Amino acid sequence: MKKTKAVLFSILIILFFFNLSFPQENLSPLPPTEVRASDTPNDNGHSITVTWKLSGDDGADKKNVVAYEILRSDSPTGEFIVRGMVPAGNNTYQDRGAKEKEDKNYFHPHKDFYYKVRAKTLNSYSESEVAGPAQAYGEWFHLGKLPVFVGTVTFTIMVLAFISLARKGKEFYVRPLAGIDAVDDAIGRATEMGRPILYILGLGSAADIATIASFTILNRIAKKTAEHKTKIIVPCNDPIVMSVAQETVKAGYLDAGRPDMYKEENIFYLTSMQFAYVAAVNGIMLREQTATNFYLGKFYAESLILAETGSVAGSIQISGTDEIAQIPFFVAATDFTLIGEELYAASAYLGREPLLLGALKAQDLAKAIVMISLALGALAASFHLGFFLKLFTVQM
Amino acid sequence: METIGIWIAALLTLGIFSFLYKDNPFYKFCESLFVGISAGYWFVTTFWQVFMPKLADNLIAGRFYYMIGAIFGVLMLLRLFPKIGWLSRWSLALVVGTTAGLYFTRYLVSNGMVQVQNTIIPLYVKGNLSQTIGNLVIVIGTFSGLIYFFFSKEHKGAFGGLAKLGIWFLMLSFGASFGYTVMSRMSLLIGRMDYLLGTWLGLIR
Amino acid sequence: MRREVPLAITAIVGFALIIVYFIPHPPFNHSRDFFEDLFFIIAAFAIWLGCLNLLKVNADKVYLKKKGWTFSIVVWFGFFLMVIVGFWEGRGFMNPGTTFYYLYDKLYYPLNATMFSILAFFVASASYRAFRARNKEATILLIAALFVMLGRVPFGYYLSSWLPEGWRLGNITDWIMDFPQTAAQRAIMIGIALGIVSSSLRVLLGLERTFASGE
Amino acid sequence: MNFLEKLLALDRRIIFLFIAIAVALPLFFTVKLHIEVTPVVRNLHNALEALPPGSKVLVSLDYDPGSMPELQPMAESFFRYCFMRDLKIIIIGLWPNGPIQANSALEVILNEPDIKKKNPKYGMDYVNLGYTAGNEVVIERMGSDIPVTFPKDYSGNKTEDIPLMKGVKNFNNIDFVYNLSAGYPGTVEWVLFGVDPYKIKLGAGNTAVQAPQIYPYLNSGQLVGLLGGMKGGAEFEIATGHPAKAVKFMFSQSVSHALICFFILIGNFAYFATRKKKGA
Repeated sequence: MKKTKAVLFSILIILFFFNLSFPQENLSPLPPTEVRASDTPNDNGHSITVTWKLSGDDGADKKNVVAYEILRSDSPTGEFIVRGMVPAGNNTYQDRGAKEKEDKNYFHPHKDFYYKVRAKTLNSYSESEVAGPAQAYGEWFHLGKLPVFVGTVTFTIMVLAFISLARKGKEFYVRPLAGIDAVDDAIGRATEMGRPILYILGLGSAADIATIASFTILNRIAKKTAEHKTKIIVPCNDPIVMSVAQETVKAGYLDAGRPDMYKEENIFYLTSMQFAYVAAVNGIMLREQTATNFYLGKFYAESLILAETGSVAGSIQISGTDEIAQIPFFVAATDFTLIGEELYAASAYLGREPLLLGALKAQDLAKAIVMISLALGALAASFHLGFFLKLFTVQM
Repeated sequence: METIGIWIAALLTLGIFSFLYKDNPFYKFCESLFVGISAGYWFVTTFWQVFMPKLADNLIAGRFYYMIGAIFGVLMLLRLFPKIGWLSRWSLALVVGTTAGLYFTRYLVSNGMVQVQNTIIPLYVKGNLSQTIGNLVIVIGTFSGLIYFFFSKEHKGAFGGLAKLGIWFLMLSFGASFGYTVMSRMSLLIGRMDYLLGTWLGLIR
Repeated sequence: MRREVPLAITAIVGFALIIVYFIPHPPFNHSRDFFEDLFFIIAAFAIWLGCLNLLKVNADKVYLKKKGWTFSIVVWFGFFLMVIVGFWEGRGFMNPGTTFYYLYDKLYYPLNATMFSILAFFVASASYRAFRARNKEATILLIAALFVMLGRVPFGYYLSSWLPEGWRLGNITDWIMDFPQTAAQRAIMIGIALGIVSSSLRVLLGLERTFASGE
Repeated sequence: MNFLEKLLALDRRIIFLFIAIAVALPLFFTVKLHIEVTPVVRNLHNALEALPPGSKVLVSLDYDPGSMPELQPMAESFFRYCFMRDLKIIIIGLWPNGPIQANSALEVILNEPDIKKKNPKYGMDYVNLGYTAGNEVVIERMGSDIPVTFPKDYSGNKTEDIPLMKGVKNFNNIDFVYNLSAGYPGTVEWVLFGVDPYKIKLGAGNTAVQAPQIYPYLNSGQLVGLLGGMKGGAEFEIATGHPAKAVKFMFSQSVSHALICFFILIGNFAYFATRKKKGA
């Protein structure tokens, strides 16, 4: 009797446990709540953002929600189709589509859509209430890019303000720059020795900012060589760069009042091939025994070959580039190097044209603002003040 | 076919290397071949990967405003005719404008604001000395580096000291860059040597 | 006309691109892609211009029997080999198994890779003959370079394994890379950003106009 | 001319010869070198270890054969690792040549005995979606819709029909992104247009020339880890317990670095010694 009781009891217990656990496997999880659907901000009008509160069963020890499915329909009672799925623990989804009308995944702007979110376990699911209607529409201004906009406008105003100050005759001070100060000496040296000057514009195209800066520098240097009656050789590796360089040098000679001394054959096109170009330039350096070499513009792997040949040949070398990987070779093997931003500034320095100096001043003011922000920002971050960081956070 | 190819590749490699000893006809041959082949390669690649998908396909799809690209492209080719070559300046102007316009925002954001944003870090990290020192170094380094690039004030006194510190930071970074570049070049040479000694001659496994 | 039109084109296109950056609304959201496409198309024509120039220069050499004219024939041969095969293959010209890919793999790639690997030799000779500790800055640069070059290969470990963990060459290199190097890179990046932004503006405003000169 | 002056005037061909020997000779020896795994590589490895089997990893190969010696071993070791760990690989390229590089790396890896045993299937375990033009815009477009950005795979199958791509809509369904980069577009673009807006987890391998410029993104946490140059590749091979090509080449790399350092020292020594003499 006792035995039967025990057996019955254990069966009961087993049943009880089954009761507890087994049907619960099949039970649907708690549905996600507070589902909201609204236009995705700052976009082109082809997406809606859906957010929800996680299901009560989303979490490690609970009835394991594994994922959420996001469903969409044209009407609250219509057929809902699955638009996407995110793993458990996520509570947002951007329902996006193509912007081309022909695309089958085209997303209609300005059309009412209804959403619901499905919490899924391995073998069951439950659905939220229907949210909506929501419409997608495109914005005319990207709010996330506001910091960039403020930066752009402020900087443009600063440049224009400094330029107008310069036009009114305000004198600007700029500190001496070793590489620039050396230019005059280098030209003087070439004149004394009666040897030519070599000017390399780099491998950039005529549209690269570094090449454009280099053109302006070439113009100033050409003017000085005209005054000193020194020969300047400009071998180019791009036909367009060459023709611009010819005009630039010609203008420099004109400025110096010596248009008669300009020789077009000294500014010539060699080849577009990187290493063939370098080999030819090396040949010129050794043959012509150039007293001074300028390497200003975009440079790549050839930088060190040029600098080595010039160094061994004993030329004075002044270099400058914004290619960070090449600056080290120039610093180690040439006499003066214009580092990154200094190259862009050099054109303003050499010409001392008030307009360019004005732009340089604006750049400095911007730099001062950046430095102050850095200092304040680091302090703010040290005291866990997050607002400062937000000023610089750009959303793409 | 594969074996012939490997032999050709190996001989061309040796041909280029022969320049290290002295300029010679073998090298000149390889170099000329390289010049021709790379020009041909780029001609074909730009045709199939730029001209067709970006120009022809768009025109076929009825987006006729892409004709602007064709027109300015042809203007570029006019450089071959000296009399009307100046028209190619218009294409150059378009390219310069596009570059300037795109670079303006791209650099302002990715090189400017993002870097500033990343440098706004706490100067003191509780209980983590090395991170604290590291953060200090980053903030001071960035700050003094910018001081070095400041053109409006002479590098004198405390300001000059900071600029000096800045240039030291810059040089340290250039040194690191130098080391890494050397590493890359050596890797390339190792790759070629492995090809010659392994793939071609089979001396190493 | 020859000078004003290019400057106007530059200014209009450049400023338009800056403005549309802030507008997500169609059709402006497409316009940046469009201008980028234009840029690539014109760049492609520029590359063709370069090729045509190359052919012309070499044809002249052959025609005038200039020194080394036989090599000019090699240039022509290489060019047309690639072009004919490339056009014959069609759009999938670069898929493995095509003749173009074979030429690429067996001619273009080895020549290109060898040209670059020659730099390893030049780095060596330059480090012997030209990289001098000519001033304090260059000295710091070279010392940092030595640290990185040794610290980044196993030799650095053997050279400094007698030092306590955390102070070895590798650790010092890690530290240099993580902190001072990162800081300096940021300063340079921010500097270049301001420089480019300001130069772009100068170009768009027509202050830096050398590129628009010429015949 | 004394000894030092002679030393300075050394024919560069002798220097070239030294370099050739320093690189070639070590290739003949198999030396077991101590390769320390640096924190930036270990972080990447740890992040990968944390992925459960079946996770989907997007691999973007953004380089061409020019950087093969440095980046190809990284591609191979990464594929090997993914197959061994049963991670699903989705390959794309922002450079036209990237998917081709991927195919040649896969060819090597799929023929390894360990991997052969696993027998990964195309479409189930890995897929190559090919190249799409558009640089960083491609990353932006993938953020909204991967199948629309890459409608077909490398061999022309519809992306939607590939089993592995079922349920892969955008970055929400990708667990990790690994990028091998030799320039623009590359790691910087993945950080700015992938990590920042879409919060993807990103690890990268870079050529050594580029690596220093990537460090600022590591420090800020936008990048999980970085393999820099061939040494980074070797470290990853060690970390994953499967030394291969990059490890093999490390001996050559070490000897050549040591030689360059020696040249810099001796060159400067001779230079300053002769200059002092002349000055005196």
